[in-house]
Amino acid sequence: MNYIGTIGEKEVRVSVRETGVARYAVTIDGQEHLVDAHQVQSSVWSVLYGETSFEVDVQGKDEEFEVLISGDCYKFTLMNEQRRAMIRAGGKGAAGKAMVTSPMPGKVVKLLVKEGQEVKADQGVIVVEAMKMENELKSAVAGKVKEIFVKEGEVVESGAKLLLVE
Amino acid sequence: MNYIGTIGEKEVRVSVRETGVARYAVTIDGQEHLVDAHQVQSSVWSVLYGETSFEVDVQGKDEEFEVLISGDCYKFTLMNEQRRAMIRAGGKGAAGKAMVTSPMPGKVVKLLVKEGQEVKADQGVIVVEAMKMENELKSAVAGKVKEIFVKEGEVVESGAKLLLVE
Amino acid sequence: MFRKILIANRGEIAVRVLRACREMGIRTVAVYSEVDRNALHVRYADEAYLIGPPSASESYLVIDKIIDIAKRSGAEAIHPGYGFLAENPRFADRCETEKIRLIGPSAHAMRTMGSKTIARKTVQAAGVPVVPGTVEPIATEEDVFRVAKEIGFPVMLKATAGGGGKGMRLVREEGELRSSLRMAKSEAKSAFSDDSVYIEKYIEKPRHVEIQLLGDRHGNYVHLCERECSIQRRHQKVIEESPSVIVTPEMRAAMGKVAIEAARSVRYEGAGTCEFLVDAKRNYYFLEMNTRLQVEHPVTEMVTGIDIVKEQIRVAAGEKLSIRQEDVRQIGHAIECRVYAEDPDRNFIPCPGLVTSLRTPGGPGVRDDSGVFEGFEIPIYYDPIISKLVAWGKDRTEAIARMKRALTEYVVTGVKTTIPFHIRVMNNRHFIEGNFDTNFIDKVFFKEEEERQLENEDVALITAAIQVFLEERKRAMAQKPAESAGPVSMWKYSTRPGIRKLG
Amino acid sequence: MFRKILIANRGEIAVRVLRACREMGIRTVAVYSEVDRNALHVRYADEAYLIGPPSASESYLVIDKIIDIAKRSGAEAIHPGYGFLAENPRFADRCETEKIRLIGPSAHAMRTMGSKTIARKTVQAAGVPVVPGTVEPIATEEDVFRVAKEIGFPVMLKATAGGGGKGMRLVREEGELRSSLRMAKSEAKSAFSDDSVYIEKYIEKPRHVEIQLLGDRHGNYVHLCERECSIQRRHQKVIEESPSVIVTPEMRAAMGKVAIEAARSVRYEGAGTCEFLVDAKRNYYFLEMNTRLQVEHPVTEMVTGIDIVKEQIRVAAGEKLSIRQEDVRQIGHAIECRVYAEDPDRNFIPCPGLVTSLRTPGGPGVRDDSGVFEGFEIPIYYDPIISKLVAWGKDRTEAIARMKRALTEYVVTGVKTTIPFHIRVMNNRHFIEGNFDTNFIDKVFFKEEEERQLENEDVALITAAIQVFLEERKRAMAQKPAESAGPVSMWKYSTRPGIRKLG
Repeated sequence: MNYIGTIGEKEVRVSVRETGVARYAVTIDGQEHLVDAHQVQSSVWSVLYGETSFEVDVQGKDEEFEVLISGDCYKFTLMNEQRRAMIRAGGKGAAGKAMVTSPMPGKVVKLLVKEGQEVKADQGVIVVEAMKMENELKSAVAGKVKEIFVKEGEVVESGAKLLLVE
Repeated sequence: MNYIGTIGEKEVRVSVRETGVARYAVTIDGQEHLVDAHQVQSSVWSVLYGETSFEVDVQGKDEEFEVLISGDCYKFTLMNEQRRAMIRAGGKGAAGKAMVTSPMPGKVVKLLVKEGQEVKADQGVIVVEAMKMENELKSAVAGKVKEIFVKEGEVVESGAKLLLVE
Repeated sequence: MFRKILIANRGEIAVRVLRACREMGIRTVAVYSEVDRNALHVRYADEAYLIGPPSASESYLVIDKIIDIAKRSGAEAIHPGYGFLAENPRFADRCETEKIRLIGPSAHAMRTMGSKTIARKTVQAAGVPVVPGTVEPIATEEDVFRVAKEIGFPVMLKATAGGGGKGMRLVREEGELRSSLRMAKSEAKSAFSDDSVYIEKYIEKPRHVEIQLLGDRHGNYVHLCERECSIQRRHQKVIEESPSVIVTPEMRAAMGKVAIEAARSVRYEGAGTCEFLVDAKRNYYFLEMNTRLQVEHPVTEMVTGIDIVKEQIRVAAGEKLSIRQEDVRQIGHAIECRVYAEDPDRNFIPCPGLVTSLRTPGGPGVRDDSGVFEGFEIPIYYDPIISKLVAWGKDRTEAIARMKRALTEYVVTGVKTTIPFHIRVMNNRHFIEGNFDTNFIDKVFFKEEEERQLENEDVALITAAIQVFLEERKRAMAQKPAESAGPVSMWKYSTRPGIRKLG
Repeated sequence: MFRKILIANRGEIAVRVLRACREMGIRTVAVYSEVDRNALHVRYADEAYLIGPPSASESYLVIDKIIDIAKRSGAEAIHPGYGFLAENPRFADRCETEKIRLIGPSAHAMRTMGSKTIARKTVQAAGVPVVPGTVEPIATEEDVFRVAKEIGFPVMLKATAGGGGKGMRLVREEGELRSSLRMAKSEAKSAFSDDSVYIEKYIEKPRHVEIQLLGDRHGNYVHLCERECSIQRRHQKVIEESPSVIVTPEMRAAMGKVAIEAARSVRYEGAGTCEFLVDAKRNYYFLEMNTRLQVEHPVTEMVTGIDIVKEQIRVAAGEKLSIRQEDVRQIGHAIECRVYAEDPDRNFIPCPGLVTSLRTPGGPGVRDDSGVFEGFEIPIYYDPIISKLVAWGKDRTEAIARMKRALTEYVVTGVKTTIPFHIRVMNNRHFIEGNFDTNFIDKVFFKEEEERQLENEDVALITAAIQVFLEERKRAMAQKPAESAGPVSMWKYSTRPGIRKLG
């Protein structure tokens, strides 16, 4: 299988081949790495790279990964090559920049703006409370509040759309 | 559902009725007990009996149960009433008394008897090693060794038939 | 001694108190909200009572309900833990009226020390240096602006009834004042049902050092030496240790004496803590007194061998303190890391959710005070604390090495946690050298982290790629037979080596 | 100091040594058999090398393989843990030849003390009282019968190379002698590749008290006080504590001195233990010296604050002991319970298998040294130890209460464990009073247990019935739609209230 990894600005080509029980040859930009990898607990892997031992916690949602090794967090995306080709062709993935979403489950305490109101980039637009801490969320872009999807007092999930600025 | 519980020599009639989410009315010999029971981890239950809180570990295989509460082990069988009626009618369950089985996974180190040999009750008949400890297993009954199912050096599972004395 | 105690709390601190009671042979009563039915405190208690919906204001904070359960269960005393009702003098009054012993100081002591402004006044009168600022809550927005300009920026806005970093805002310049005031008041209102705030001069590069105290009804007091809690984020402690690297024996004795005087002034009973700010010249300023068990009490227990919760219970039952000042020895060094369900890489945003797997560290010198288990869903309604990990060593170097070792053993999946953050702090040169103040995390640490090179990018990428590869194959295996359910497609799969084994 | 150490062991003790190395900043090399690929020691190490099939005689016991990995990995030293190669003088010789430092005493010390008969001779010559018996291995069956009758029954048969209760048999009368001899020899053969045995007089009602020692290359010795290990089953220790209730300060000093003399006689280096039997009149008899780290070393670490494994590593690297005798303080009381995958209700039969869920105890004064995790399959090939749970308290009463509390928190499902057994011991009146000897478990405890009334039969039955009820319904739900897949039967189910929710 072939994948495209995106780490910051950098893109790498990754392919995986199974070479035995729990053994894999993983090629990154042409360089082959042989590993012995066992999924030992939920998302935790024991990886022997040569004889060097790593515990690796792979947290991934869709194609976005956050991988923990010894307290260091590696963030990147990893996408099946065909899938990416399809998405590119379809033109998806452009929107969302101006969408304010809730980074955690919580309760909407206060809306700081109204629909139609002009906002600056980095201006606070909504306050969400989780675990007794209030978090003021900001608009990433300057523009006009196009739509507000929630009401004050509403309980929202992590990732819920809160409001759209255009 | 109705069950027959057997605790030592004693038999009790048990029935279970669901009365709400995670709430049950369990009747034992006519006396009704109302409990709030949640399976919290594998075989571990959190039970509120009235307001008294118990952690209960229910280990059961087939109809045989070993239940742990605060370090005390309660052993009993619990069988669906209909199923027991069927088994009784079929006349199963008589054999096995003279069968020597391995109480743990291990390796057969030594056979102390041959087929056809007379043995006394409580006579050691086979030595099974597990985790570097040798365990001499005894025949529960006096009689003749009818059949030996294993060879020395053989690795056996827990519950494996080792030999039959009749 | 009490035969039965109600624990009016949840999470790790409820478990902590339950453990002490169980070791003392005292029966325990837990209370729980609807989302906490399976929580550890319910399972570790002898009895457990439902007290309402998830929201704390409808359950753990409702005095009537707690008192009602205490009476129904026949509990003779209530341990409030920290947070919730722990420093609520109305609750203390009510317990007295109902003849139920509250394990904590008197309502009078709570009121005096609980209002930061009155506490400042009291202590200042006794000659203890305090940080410049107002001694009264400030009434109007105009006053806030006026006083802030008088003292000069930066200033701190603090909730009069505050604690735990809630209702607290640092304001560096006038332009930030209005919005910070609104946030501080709003937080204070929702956390303490009291939105009054006061202002203090903000001391640059301060270190936070506090003295743990115990007092009994018979007028005996001991201090259990200091803890340093300068490693904070959002003004909330995240790493604490004892001893403090900046405290000399003389300073320890002096601060201990002052702290005991402060306690004595309100006839303090039970466990309490006097917090001080220490500036670069080792001047210390009384900050406030916490009239409750502190989150970070375990570090003191590790170096002194004294079980603070058991002492609390004993003195609440009228017994004398079992220790004299000369018996208190600070042996070795202890560090505590608070493990929260938060994302340290996204400004510590809370990450409640299901704990899908858990491996707690063990071995020598390690203590874990946890309130979760594998399969527990960390609720959105309360503090996101998972556990407090404490490491003891014969000196600070060993304690840090041990903490790092324990943190790397700690596995919590399903929710993001502050474990990686703590590992990085333990590796930080300034932290190891003891060279930090309360701004360290926000001002120094994260900047240094940004510049640090990560070493194992390849391994991270390789492992994620293998996981994706296996997941895709699993999906393919699950779909293919259904989509084109003929024997041909099955056969096609089975001939590819290694495929069947792992499907 | 070493830069890299190979740990020639597995399970909890490998993890224990790995933790010490990690805290000292020393790189670690693990070795593992085919069944141990996912074991904790492989995951905690910096490097890991496969050394063969599951059977220890083809992996962990193969000197050539261990030496080969040490060379390939560049390890400068090997820690053998306990068991396996820990007291094998041929391994010590080989390490010396290969210029790899073995973390342990010299081959000479191992040989002298490792042969129980030579050790007895050596110590007896120095005037230390030993138990009556042979000082040579016994060659023929006739000799065994003759000597046994001379000393008089009961006698103990013991493997010359023995340890850990293996190759050991108590013989009460002549009729049992032949079969016991066969078993002892056979066990000794398979455990130590040496079937020679010797005979000792069996002392009635003895207590087992041992002295922990440390020695360095420079002739310095300290003892770290005593441990009592009288709670045994099948002559194997299961509960250990420090201090011992029968040891007075004078006795402690005297036994410590004798133990150091024994160590000095072989120029002992590293950590070792002199075991004594103590009779009802507090006479003590040298039993043997264990030339390795003991399973039960954590109880000593808890009361002294000394990390014994780190001291081992330091003295192996040529450093002087970091402690003098006058620095050693025994503070409070510690108890260790060995948690095995065994069924205590069926004569402690091993119960290997998959650990389906795990919750380790925490909180104050609790240490858990574990080698397993949730999802680990405990192999049939090795010792069935799951973990060592240690509780510290300010006195024995608190340590027992704390241990009981911790044990009731400990959840291990999927395999039977000795946790329930330990809880019952902690509740036993004789144990609490300190009134026991090495026969306590077999002779007293189980009899008393048989007579004890259990209190919660109803709750046990109720919970099992609910589990059966839910399982049956689940099965019914899974089968019914398939068997009679019409909409009618589906509809019939869906109208029964509450059914769908839980399917």
